[in-house]
Amino acid sequence: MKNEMTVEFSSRSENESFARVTIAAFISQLDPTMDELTEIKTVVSEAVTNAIIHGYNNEEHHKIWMKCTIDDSGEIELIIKDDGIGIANIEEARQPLYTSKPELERSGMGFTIIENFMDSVEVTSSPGSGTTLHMVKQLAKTKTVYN
Amino acid sequence: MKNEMTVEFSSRSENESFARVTIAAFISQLDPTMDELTEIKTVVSEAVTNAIIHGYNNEEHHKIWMKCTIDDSGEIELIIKDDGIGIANIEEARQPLYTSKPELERSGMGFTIIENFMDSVEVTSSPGSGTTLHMVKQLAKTKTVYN
Amino acid sequence: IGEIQRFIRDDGSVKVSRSLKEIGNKIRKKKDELTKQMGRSPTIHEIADALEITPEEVVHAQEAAKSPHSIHETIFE
Ligand SMILES: Nc1ncnc2c1ncn2[C@@H]1O[C@H](COP(=O)(O)OP(=O)(O)O)[C@@H](O)[C@H]1O
Ligand SMILES: Nc1ncnc2c1ncn2[C@@H]1O[C@H](COP(=O)(O)OP(=O)(O)O)[C@@H](O)[C@H]1O
Ligand SMILES: [Mg+2]
Ligand SMILES: [Mg+2]
Repeated sequence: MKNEMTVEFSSRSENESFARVTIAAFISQLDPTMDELTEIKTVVSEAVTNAIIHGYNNEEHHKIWMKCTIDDSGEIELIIKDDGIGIANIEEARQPLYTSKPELERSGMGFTIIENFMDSVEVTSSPGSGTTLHMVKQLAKTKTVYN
Repeated sequence: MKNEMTVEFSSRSENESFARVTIAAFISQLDPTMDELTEIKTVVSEAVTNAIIHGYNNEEHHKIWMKCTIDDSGEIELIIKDDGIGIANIEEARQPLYTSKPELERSGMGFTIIENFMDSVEVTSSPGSGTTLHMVKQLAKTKTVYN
Repeated sequence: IGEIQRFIRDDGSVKVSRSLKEIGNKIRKKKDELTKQMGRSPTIHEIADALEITPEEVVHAQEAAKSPHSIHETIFE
Protein backbone atom coordinates (compact mmCIF):
# COMPACT_ATOMS: atom_id res chain seq x y z
CA MET A 1 0.00 0.00 0.00
CA LYS A 2 1.41 3.37 -1.01
CA ASN A 3 1.39 6.54 1.02
CA GLU A 4 2.04 9.85 -0.68
CA MET A 5 2.63 13.49 0.14
CA THR A 6 3.50 16.60 -1.81
CA VAL A 7 4.70 19.81 -0.23
CA GLU A 8 5.12 23.17 -1.90
CA PHE A 9 7.06 25.93 -0.15
CA SER A 10 8.66 29.32 -0.73
CA SER A 11 12.26 29.42 -2.00
CA ARG A 12 13.54 30.82 1.29
CA SER A 13 16.65 29.47 2.92
CA GLU A 14 14.90 28.78 6.25
CA ASN A 15 12.69 26.30 4.41
CA GLU A 16 15.64 24.00 3.86
CA SER A 17 15.29 22.99 7.49
CA PHE A 18 11.51 22.76 7.11
CA ALA A 19 11.90 20.43 4.12
CA ARG A 20 14.34 18.26 6.08
CA VAL A 21 11.90 17.77 8.94
CA THR A 22 8.98 17.21 6.57
CA ILE A 23 10.73 14.40 4.74
CA ALA A 24 11.97 12.93 8.02
CA ALA A 25 8.45 12.96 9.44
CA PHE A 26 7.03 11.21 6.40
CA ILE A 27 9.81 8.64 6.08
CA SER A 28 9.70 7.87 9.80
CA GLN A 29 6.57 5.80 9.10
CA LEU A 30 8.95 3.21 7.63
CA ASP A 31 11.04 3.25 10.81
CA PRO A 32 14.39 3.94 9.13
CA THR A 33 17.64 3.86 11.03
CA MET A 34 18.98 7.20 12.20
CA ASP A 35 21.71 6.89 9.57
CA GLU A 36 19.22 6.33 6.77
CA LEU A 37 17.24 9.29 8.01
CA THR A 38 20.33 11.49 8.01
CA GLU A 39 21.13 10.41 4.45
CA ILE A 40 17.69 11.33 3.12
CA LYS A 41 17.74 14.63 4.98
CA THR A 42 21.13 15.44 3.50
CA VAL A 43 19.80 14.70 0.01
CA VAL A 44 16.87 17.04 0.63
CA SER A 45 19.22 19.75 1.90
CA GLU A 46 21.41 19.56 -1.18
CA ALA A 47 18.52 19.50 -3.64
CA VAL A 48 16.57 22.29 -1.96
CA THR A 49 19.68 24.45 -1.58
CA ASN A 50 20.42 23.98 -5.27
CA ALA A 51 16.88 25.02 -6.17
CA ILE A 52 17.15 28.16 -4.03
CA ILE A 53 20.70 29.24 -4.88
CA HIS A 54 21.06 28.08 -8.47
CA GLY A 55 17.50 27.64 -9.74
CA TYR A 56 16.14 30.85 -8.26
CA ASN A 57 19.31 32.88 -7.68
CA ASN A 58 18.26 33.39 -4.06
CA GLU A 59 15.00 35.09 -4.98
CA GLU A 60 12.62 34.21 -2.16
CA HIS A 61 9.21 34.50 -3.80
CA HIS A 62 9.40 31.35 -5.92
CA LYS A 63 8.10 27.85 -5.17
CA ILE A 64 9.82 24.52 -4.64
CA TRP A 65 7.97 21.18 -4.70
CA MET A 66 8.86 17.98 -2.94
CA LYS A 67 6.88 14.81 -3.49
CA CYS A 68 7.44 11.55 -1.67
CA THR A 69 5.88 8.13 -2.06
CA ILE A 70 6.59 5.26 0.28
CA ASP A 71 5.39 1.68 0.42
CA ASP A 72 5.58 -1.17 2.91
CA SER A 73 8.62 -2.67 1.19
CA GLY A 74 10.64 0.34 2.34
CA GLU A 75 10.99 1.90 -1.08
CA ILE A 76 11.17 5.67 -1.09
CA GLU A 77 10.50 7.66 -4.22
CA LEU A 78 11.46 11.31 -3.89
CA ILE A 79 10.93 14.11 -6.40
CA ILE A 80 12.26 17.63 -5.86
CA LYS A 81 11.39 20.23 -8.43
CA ASP A 82 11.86 23.92 -9.12
CA ASP A 83 10.67 26.24 -11.88
CA GLY A 84 13.97 28.07 -12.02
CA ILE A 85 16.61 28.79 -14.63
CA GLY A 86 17.36 25.13 -15.38
CA ILE A 87 20.62 23.45 -16.35
CA ALA A 88 22.11 23.60 -19.86
CA ASN A 89 24.61 20.77 -19.48
CA ILE A 90 23.35 18.20 -17.00
CA GLU A 91 26.28 15.85 -17.45
CA GLU A 92 28.74 18.60 -16.60
CA ALA A 93 26.64 19.75 -13.62
CA ARG A 94 26.71 16.24 -12.17
CA GLN A 95 30.51 16.00 -12.27
CA PRO A 96 32.13 15.98 -8.84
CA LEU A 97 33.54 19.41 -7.95
CA TYR A 98 31.76 21.17 -10.81
CA THR A 99 30.09 24.37 -9.71
CA SER A 100 28.82 27.31 -11.72
CA LYS A 101 29.24 29.54 -8.67
CA PRO A 102 32.83 29.14 -7.46
CA GLU A 103 32.67 32.71 -6.16
CA LEU A 104 30.19 31.54 -3.48
CA GLU A 105 32.62 28.91 -2.27
CA ARG A 106 30.26 26.17 -3.31
CA SER A 107 31.83 22.75 -3.09
CA GLY A 108 30.43 21.40 -6.34
CA MET A 109 29.68 18.16 -4.47
CA GLY A 110 25.90 18.44 -4.14
CA PHE A 111 24.98 16.08 -6.97
CA THR A 112 27.74 13.66 -5.96
CA ILE A 113 26.38 13.49 -2.41
CA ILE A 114 22.84 12.99 -3.69
CA GLU A 115 23.94 10.17 -6.00
CA ASN A 116 25.89 8.58 -3.21
CA PHE A 117 22.93 8.42 -0.82
CA MET A 118 20.21 7.44 -3.31
CA ASP A 119 19.93 4.25 -5.38
CA SER A 120 18.98 6.15 -8.50
CA VAL A 121 18.93 9.82 -9.48
CA GLU A 122 17.41 11.14 -12.67
CA VAL A 123 17.79 14.83 -13.51
CA THR A 124 15.39 16.49 -15.94
CA SER A 125 16.26 20.07 -16.75
CA SER A 126 16.65 22.59 -19.50
CA PRO A 127 17.32 26.33 -19.53
CA GLY A 128 14.16 28.23 -18.68
CA SER A 129 12.04 25.24 -17.73
CA GLY A 130 13.28 24.39 -14.27
CA THR A 131 14.89 21.34 -12.78
CA THR A 132 13.40 18.07 -11.51
CA LEU A 133 15.27 15.44 -9.52
CA HIS A 134 13.64 12.03 -9.50
CA MET A 135 15.24 9.77 -6.92
CA VAL A 136 14.67 6.32 -5.47
CA LYS A 137 16.05 4.71 -2.34
CA GLN A 138 15.32 1.31 -0.87
CA LEU A 139 15.73 1.15 2.89
CA ALA A 140 18.13 -1.56 4.03
CA LYS A 141 15.70 -3.97 5.59
CA THR A 142 11.98 -4.39 5.37
CA LYS A 143 10.78 -3.01 8.64
CA THR A 144 7.47 -2.97 10.35
CA VAL A 145 5.34 -0.01 9.40
CA TYR A 146 4.16 1.81 12.48
CA ASN A 147 0.91 3.67 12.33
CA MET B 1 7.75 39.07 4.92
CA LYS B 2 5.48 36.05 4.46
CA ASN B 3 6.53 32.45 4.31
CA GLU B 4 4.15 29.89 2.92
CA MET B 5 3.79 26.15 2.52
CA THR B 6 1.12 23.79 1.29
CA VAL B 7 1.16 20.09 1.87
CA GLU B 8 -1.12 17.49 0.30
CA PHE B 9 -1.26 13.98 1.72
CA SER B 10 -3.24 10.74 1.60
CA SER B 11 -6.20 10.38 3.98
CA ARG B 12 -4.45 7.72 6.02
CA SER B 13 -4.50 7.78 9.79
CA GLU B 14 -0.70 7.63 10.07
CA ASN B 15 -0.55 10.96 8.27
CA GLU B 16 -2.11 12.68 11.26
CA SER B 17 1.30 12.41 12.91
CA PHE B 18 3.02 13.52 9.71
CA ALA B 19 0.80 16.61 9.54
CA ARG B 20 1.57 17.43 13.18
CA VAL B 21 5.32 17.36 12.65
CA THR B 22 5.03 19.27 9.38
CA ILE B 23 3.15 22.13 10.98
CA ALA B 24 5.46 22.05 13.99
CA ALA B 25 8.52 22.34 11.77
CA PHE B 26 7.08 25.25 9.83
CA ILE B 27 5.80 27.15 12.86
CA SER B 28 9.06 26.63 14.71
CA GLN B 29 10.55 29.32 12.49
CA LEU B 30 8.61 31.78 14.67
CA ASP B 31 10.06 30.20 17.83
CA PRO B 32 6.76 29.80 19.68
CA THR B 33 6.47 28.55 23.24
CA MET B 34 5.97 24.82 23.80
CA ASP B 35 2.36 25.55 24.76
CA GLU B 36 1.67 27.42 21.57
CA LEU B 37 3.23 24.62 19.55
CA THR B 38 1.18 21.99 21.36
CA GLU B 39 -1.98 23.98 20.71
CA ILE B 40 -1.37 24.22 16.98
CA LYS B 41 -0.46 20.55 16.75
CA THR B 42 -3.65 19.63 18.60
CA VAL B 43 -5.68 21.73 16.17
CA VAL B 44 -4.06 19.96 13.24
CA SER B 45 -4.76 16.56 14.82
CA GLU B 46 -8.43 17.35 15.31
CA ALA B 47 -8.94 18.82 11.85
CA VAL B 48 -7.04 16.06 10.02
CA THR B 49 -8.80 13.33 12.02
CA ASN B 50 -12.15 14.88 11.15
CA ALA B 51 -11.23 14.93 7.47
CA ILE B 52 -10.22 11.26 7.56
CA ILE B 53 -13.00 9.87 9.73
CA HIS B 54 -15.95 12.08 8.83
CA GLY B 55 -15.02 13.63 5.47
CA TYR B 56 -13.70 10.45 3.90
CA ASN B 57 -15.30 7.76 6.08
CA ASN B 58 -11.86 6.26 6.66
CA GLU B 59 -11.21 5.67 2.95
CA GLU B 60 -7.46 5.97 2.54
CA HIS B 61 -7.07 6.95 -1.10
CA HIS B 62 -8.31 10.53 -0.81
CA LYS B 63 -6.31 13.74 -0.32
CA ILE B 64 -6.12 16.28 2.47
CA TRP B 65 -4.55 19.73 2.08
CA MET B 66 -2.93 21.86 4.73
CA LYS B 67 -1.71 25.36 3.93
CA CYS B 68 0.12 27.62 6.35
CA THR B 69 1.30 31.19 6.06
CA ILE B 70 3.41 32.89 8.69
CA ASP B 71 4.87 36.36 8.98
CA ASP B 72 7.35 38.12 11.22
CA SER B 73 4.59 39.52 13.44
CA GLY B 74 3.87 35.96 14.61
CA GLU B 75 0.57 35.62 12.80
CA ILE B 76 -0.26 32.12 11.67
CA GLU B 77 -2.86 31.47 9.03
CA LEU B 78 -3.81 27.82 8.71
CA ILE B 79 -6.13 26.20 6.19
CA ILE B 80 -7.09 22.52 6.33
CA LYS B 81 -9.25 21.18 3.56
CA ASP B 82 -10.79 17.94 2.36
CA ASP B 83 -12.89 16.99 -0.65
CA GLY B 84 -15.10 14.70 1.38
CA ILE B 85 -18.82 14.42 2.15
CA GLY B 86 -19.11 17.88 3.68
CA ILE B 87 -21.31 19.11 6.53
CA ALA B 88 -25.03 19.87 6.13
CA ASN B 89 -25.49 21.86 9.34
CA ILE B 90 -22.28 23.63 10.30
CA GLU B 91 -23.74 25.36 13.34
CA GLU B 92 -24.87 22.06 14.81
CA ALA B 93 -21.53 20.39 14.01
CA ARG B 94 -19.68 23.12 15.92
CA GLN B 95 -21.73 22.62 19.09
CA PRO B 96 -19.73 21.18 21.98
CA LEU B 97 -20.40 17.45 22.36
CA TYR B 98 -22.17 17.13 19.01
CA THR B 99 -20.99 14.14 17.02
CA SER B 100 -22.56 12.38 14.07
CA LYS B 101 -20.69 9.21 15.01
CA PRO B 102 -21.51 8.47 18.66
CA GLU B 103 -21.03 4.77 17.90
CA LEU B 104 -17.30 5.44 17.44
CA GLU B 105 -17.07 6.97 20.88
CA ARG B 106 -16.13 10.29 19.40
CA SER B 107 -16.15 13.05 21.99
CA GLY B 108 -17.81 15.66 19.82
CA MET B 109 -15.26 18.14 21.16
CA GLY B 110 -13.04 18.53 18.08
CA PHE B 111 -14.46 21.83 16.87
CA THR B 112 -14.61 23.17 20.41
CA ILE B 113 -10.94 22.39 20.96
CA ILE B 114 -10.02 23.98 17.62
CA GLU B 115 -11.98 27.14 18.45
CA ASN B 116 -10.40 27.30 21.86
CA PHE B 117 -6.83 27.21 20.55
CA MET B 118 -7.23 29.48 17.51
CA ASP B 119 -8.18 33.17 17.44
CA SER B 120 -10.63 32.67 14.60
CA VAL B 121 -12.10 29.62 12.88
CA GLU B 122 -14.18 29.80 9.73
CA VAL B 123 -15.80 26.62 8.41
CA THR B 124 -16.85 26.40 4.77
CA SER B 125 -18.67 23.21 3.90
CA SER B 126 -21.64 21.77 2.13
CA PRO B 127 -22.75 18.22 1.39
CA GLY B 128 -20.76 16.80 -1.50
CA SER B 129 -18.26 19.63 -1.79
CA GLY B 130 -15.89 18.97 1.08
CA THR B 131 -14.91 20.97 4.12
CA THR B 132 -12.44 23.82 4.57
CA LEU B 133 -11.29 25.20 7.91
CA HIS B 134 -9.73 28.65 7.74
CA MET B 135 -8.01 29.52 10.99
CA VAL B 136 -5.85 32.32 12.34
CA LYS B 137 -3.71 32.49 15.45
CA GLN B 138 -1.48 35.28 16.66
CA LEU B 139 1.44 34.12 18.77
CA ALA B 140 1.57 35.79 22.17
CA LYS B 141 4.43 38.16 21.56
CA THR B 142 6.19 39.39 18.51
CA LYS B 143 9.23 37.21 18.26
CA THR B 144 12.38 37.31 16.30
CA VAL B 145 12.43 34.98 13.34
CA TYR B 146 15.42 32.72 13.56
CA ASN B 147 16.84 31.23 10.43
CA ILE C 1 17.62 29.73 39.03
CA GLY C 2 17.03 25.98 38.82
CA GLU C 3 13.68 26.41 40.55
CA ILE C 4 12.66 29.21 38.26
CA GLN C 5 13.67 27.28 35.19
CA ARG C 6 11.70 24.27 36.33
CA PHE C 7 8.71 26.49 36.92
CA ILE C 8 9.01 28.06 33.49
CA ARG C 9 9.31 24.62 31.96
CA ASP C 10 6.26 23.30 33.78
CA ASP C 11 4.02 26.05 32.58
CA GLY C 12 5.03 25.39 29.01
CA SER C 13 6.16 28.92 28.32
CA VAL C 14 9.67 27.77 27.45
CA LYS C 15 10.59 28.49 23.86
CA VAL C 16 10.47 25.64 21.39
CA SER C 17 14.01 26.34 20.20
CA ARG C 18 15.37 25.74 23.64
CA SER C 19 13.32 22.70 24.57
CA LEU C 20 14.02 20.97 21.27
CA LYS C 21 17.70 21.63 21.55
CA GLU C 22 17.78 19.87 24.91
CA ILE C 23 15.91 16.86 23.57
CA GLY C 24 18.12 16.96 20.50
CA ASN C 25 21.23 16.62 22.60
CA LYS C 26 19.73 13.63 24.43
CA ILE C 27 18.93 12.05 21.08
CA ARG C 28 22.50 12.46 19.93
CA LYS C 29 23.88 10.83 23.08
CA LYS C 30 21.35 8.00 23.00
CA LYS C 31 22.08 7.37 19.34
CA ASP C 32 25.80 6.92 20.05
CA GLU C 33 25.04 4.72 23.03
CA LEU C 34 22.64 2.44 21.11
CA THR C 35 24.93 2.29 18.10
CA LYS C 36 27.70 0.89 20.28
CA GLN C 37 25.33 -1.44 22.06
CA MET C 38 23.65 -2.84 18.94
CA GLY C 39 26.52 -2.64 16.50
CA ARG C 40 24.31 -0.76 14.02
CA SER C 41 22.46 2.49 13.69
CA PRO C 42 19.29 2.44 15.83
CA THR C 43 15.95 3.05 14.15
CA ILE C 44 13.92 6.11 14.96
CA HIS C 45 11.45 4.06 17.02
CA GLU C 46 14.27 2.47 18.99
CA ILE C 47 15.56 5.93 19.92
CA ALA C 48 12.07 7.12 20.79
CA ASP C 49 11.41 4.09 23.00
CA ALA C 50 14.77 4.41 24.75
CA LEU C 51 14.12 8.08 25.58
CA GLU C 52 10.42 7.56 26.27
CA ILE C 53 9.42 10.20 23.77
CA THR C 54 7.44 9.96 20.54
CA PRO C 55 9.00 9.43 17.10
CA GLU C 56 7.44 12.81 16.26
CA GLU C 57 9.58 14.45 18.91
CA VAL C 58 12.68 12.63 17.72
CA VAL C 59 12.19 13.92 14.19
CA HIS C 60 11.56 17.50 15.21
CA ALA C 61 14.16 17.73 17.95
CA GLN C 62 16.92 16.06 15.97
CA GLU C 63 16.77 18.90 13.49
CA ALA C 64 16.67 21.58 16.17
CA ALA C 65 19.83 20.35 17.83
CA LYS C 66 21.83 21.08 14.71
CA SER C 67 22.52 24.76 15.07
CA PRO C 68 22.45 27.45 17.73
CA HIS C 69 19.10 29.14 17.47
CA SER C 70 19.26 32.44 19.20
CA ILE C 71 21.33 35.00 20.93
CA HIS C 72 19.26 34.23 24.01
CA GLU C 73 20.63 30.72 24.11
CA THR C 74 24.17 31.86 23.52
CA ILE C 75 23.91 34.07 26.56
CA PHE C 76 21.87 31.90 28.89
CA GLU C 77 23.22 28.44 28.25
N1 LIG D 1 18.11 23.30 -9.24
C1 LIG D 1 19.10 23.78 -10.03
N2 LIG D 1 18.84 24.77 -10.91
C2 LIG D 1 19.82 25.25 -11.70
N3 LIG D 1 21.09 24.80 -11.69
C3 LIG D 1 21.41 23.80 -10.83
C4 LIG D 1 20.44 23.26 -9.97
N4 LIG D 1 21.03 22.28 -9.25
C5 LIG D 1 22.30 22.23 -9.64
N5 LIG D 1 22.55 23.14 -10.61
C6 LIG D 1 23.83 23.35 -11.31
O1 LIG D 1 24.65 22.22 -11.06
C7 LIG D 1 25.88 22.64 -10.46
C8 LIG D 1 26.39 21.58 -9.53
O2 LIG D 1 25.54 21.43 -8.42
P1 LIG D 1 26.16 20.86 -7.08
O3 LIG D 1 26.80 19.55 -7.39
O4 LIG D 1 25.09 20.85 -6.04
O5 LIG D 1 27.30 21.90 -6.69
P2 LIG D 1 27.18 23.37 -6.07
O6 LIG D 1 25.79 23.57 -5.56
O7 LIG D 1 28.19 23.37 -4.96
O8 LIG D 1 27.51 24.34 -7.18
C9 LIG D 1 25.57 23.96 -9.81
O9 LIG D 1 26.70 24.76 -9.64
C10 LIG D 1 24.58 24.56 -10.80
O10 LIG D 1 25.24 25.14 -11.90
N1 LIG E 1 -14.09 17.32 7.69
C1 LIG E 1 -15.35 16.96 7.99
N2 LIG E 1 -16.16 16.40 7.05
C2 LIG E 1 -17.42 16.03 7.34
N3 LIG E 1 -17.99 16.20 8.55
C3 LIG E 1 -17.25 16.76 9.53
C4 LIG E 1 -15.91 17.17 9.30
N4 LIG E 1 -15.42 17.69 10.44
C5 LIG E 1 -16.42 17.61 11.34
N5 LIG E 1 -17.53 17.07 10.80
C6 LIG E 1 -18.82 16.85 11.48
O1 LIG E 1 -18.85 17.64 12.66
C7 LIG E 1 -19.08 16.80 13.80
C8 LIG E 1 -18.37 17.37 15.01
O2 LIG E 1 -16.95 17.27 14.85
P1 LIG E 1 -16.05 17.22 16.15
O3 LIG E 1 -16.41 18.41 17.00
O4 LIG E 1 -14.63 17.09 15.75
O5 LIG E 1 -16.55 15.92 16.91
P2 LIG E 1 -16.25 14.38 16.58
O6 LIG E 1 -15.14 14.29 15.58
O7 LIG E 1 -15.87 13.82 17.91
O8 LIG E 1 -17.52 13.81 16.03
C9 LIG E 1 -18.63 15.43 13.37
O9 LIG E 1 -19.25 14.41 14.11
C10 LIG E 1 -19.03 15.41 11.91
O10 LIG E 1 -20.41 15.14 11.77
MG1 LIG F 1 24.70 22.21 -4.48
MG1 LIG G 1 -13.39 15.37 15.65
